[in-house]
Amino acid sequence: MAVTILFLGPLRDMAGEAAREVPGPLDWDGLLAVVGEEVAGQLQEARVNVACRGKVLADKTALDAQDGDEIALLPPVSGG
Amino acid sequence: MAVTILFLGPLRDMAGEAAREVPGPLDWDGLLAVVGEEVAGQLQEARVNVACRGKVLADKTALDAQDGDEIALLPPVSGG
Amino acid sequence: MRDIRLLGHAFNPGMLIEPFVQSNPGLGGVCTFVGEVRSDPGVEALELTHYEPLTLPGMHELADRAFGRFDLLGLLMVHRIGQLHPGEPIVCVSAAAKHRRDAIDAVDFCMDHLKSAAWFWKREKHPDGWHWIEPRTEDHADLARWNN
Amino acid sequence: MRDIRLLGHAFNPGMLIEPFVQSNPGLGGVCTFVGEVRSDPGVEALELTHYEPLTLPGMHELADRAFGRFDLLGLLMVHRIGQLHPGEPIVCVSAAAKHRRDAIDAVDFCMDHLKSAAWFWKREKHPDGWHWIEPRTEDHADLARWNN
Repeated sequence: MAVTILFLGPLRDMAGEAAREVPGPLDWDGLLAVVGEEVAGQLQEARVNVACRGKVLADKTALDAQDGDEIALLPPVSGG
Repeated sequence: MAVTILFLGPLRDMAGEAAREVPGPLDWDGLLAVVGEEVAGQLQEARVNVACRGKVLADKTALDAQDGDEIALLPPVSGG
Repeated sequence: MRDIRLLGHAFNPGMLIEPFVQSNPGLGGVCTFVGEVRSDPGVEALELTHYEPLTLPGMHELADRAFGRFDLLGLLMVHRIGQLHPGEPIVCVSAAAKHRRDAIDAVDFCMDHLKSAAWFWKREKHPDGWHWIEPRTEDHADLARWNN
Repeated sequence: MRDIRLLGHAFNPGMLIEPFVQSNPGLGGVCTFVGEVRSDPGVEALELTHYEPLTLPGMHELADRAFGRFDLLGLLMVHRIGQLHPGEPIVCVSAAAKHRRDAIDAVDFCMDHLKSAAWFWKREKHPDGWHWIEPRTEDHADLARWNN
């Protein structure tokens, strides 16, 4: 068991992969440390959201992911 | 040859007929005199328009219809 | 592509919209409004009369204004006349544009004007006979939105 | 009648809209918007990715808000995912209501929210490779219209 981090949209290109598994638990500082400098820079922007267990976090810095959880990194959308 | 007066929409029921032919020329006072009291009352309301020769008159009291012309009396619309 | 028609017989909006969309290559969006005769209790039929020398030219003028005001590729505007039954389409307006805002706003604009400023008169057949329909106050308020 | 779908394959909007209209008896009007992949020079394909645990629930929440805000009989909201080619429909929103204003406004509302607040990411294939599409400033301005 581990925490799965999904890189959505343009963050996938930046990370060089669609997903990564890291050992849990994982908090905000832990997340910034494992995603690489460029993605970590994006994560610190207000327009980039983080979802955990299928819910967008109102305060992403309160991230508290356990083994088995899926974290999704959500850049600004361009749908429709 | 004569002037044809068309009664559109609810004015047709009020006039009791769809059209009437009257001798030309016909001006505003002449029109009010031939259409009957009830229709004449309606014509004096701003929301009722008059067309002559296929054009809505900007000033209906300036009506100047000649023999062969068609006058249309246009009550408020309810289309769409 | 402009397609403006008065129809004296029932029509299927899909049969008009599909060729309309095909005839506007390069579009980004199409907005369509179809108005139908509502199945209101007691309403057996609806009759739409018009004044032919004004109606179709008026719809063309409205189309000119829509093309002047919005960035459109195409405009379809079809209006029934004659006697209709509940569930039948009365009016169909479809606008094709590069961007959705122009398509949606053009349909909104044309519908508001067709409702209040086009030369149609409606009457409904109830069990006790025919009744003329008066213009609704909301329709005039809707129209006033475009006066700027 | 509510019909919310994500589709991974090409679709014909008419094939969805006709049964949708039939399934909302008593309607007075139906407004429909269909967005297509524009044939912009150099664009060979478009790819839409999404985050499945958020996308469909998000579209259902948007439908809830539309039903809460407008007097609707039915709402159809269909969005493509995957790879699309110019001319293919991306999105189709159709609203059935008693009165036209609710139908038109509901489509406008849903489109503005799907454009800016739904979990889709777009990239375009140009001759030199794939390019991500940034959100447009107009889309955010369009969305802000509903914050009252």
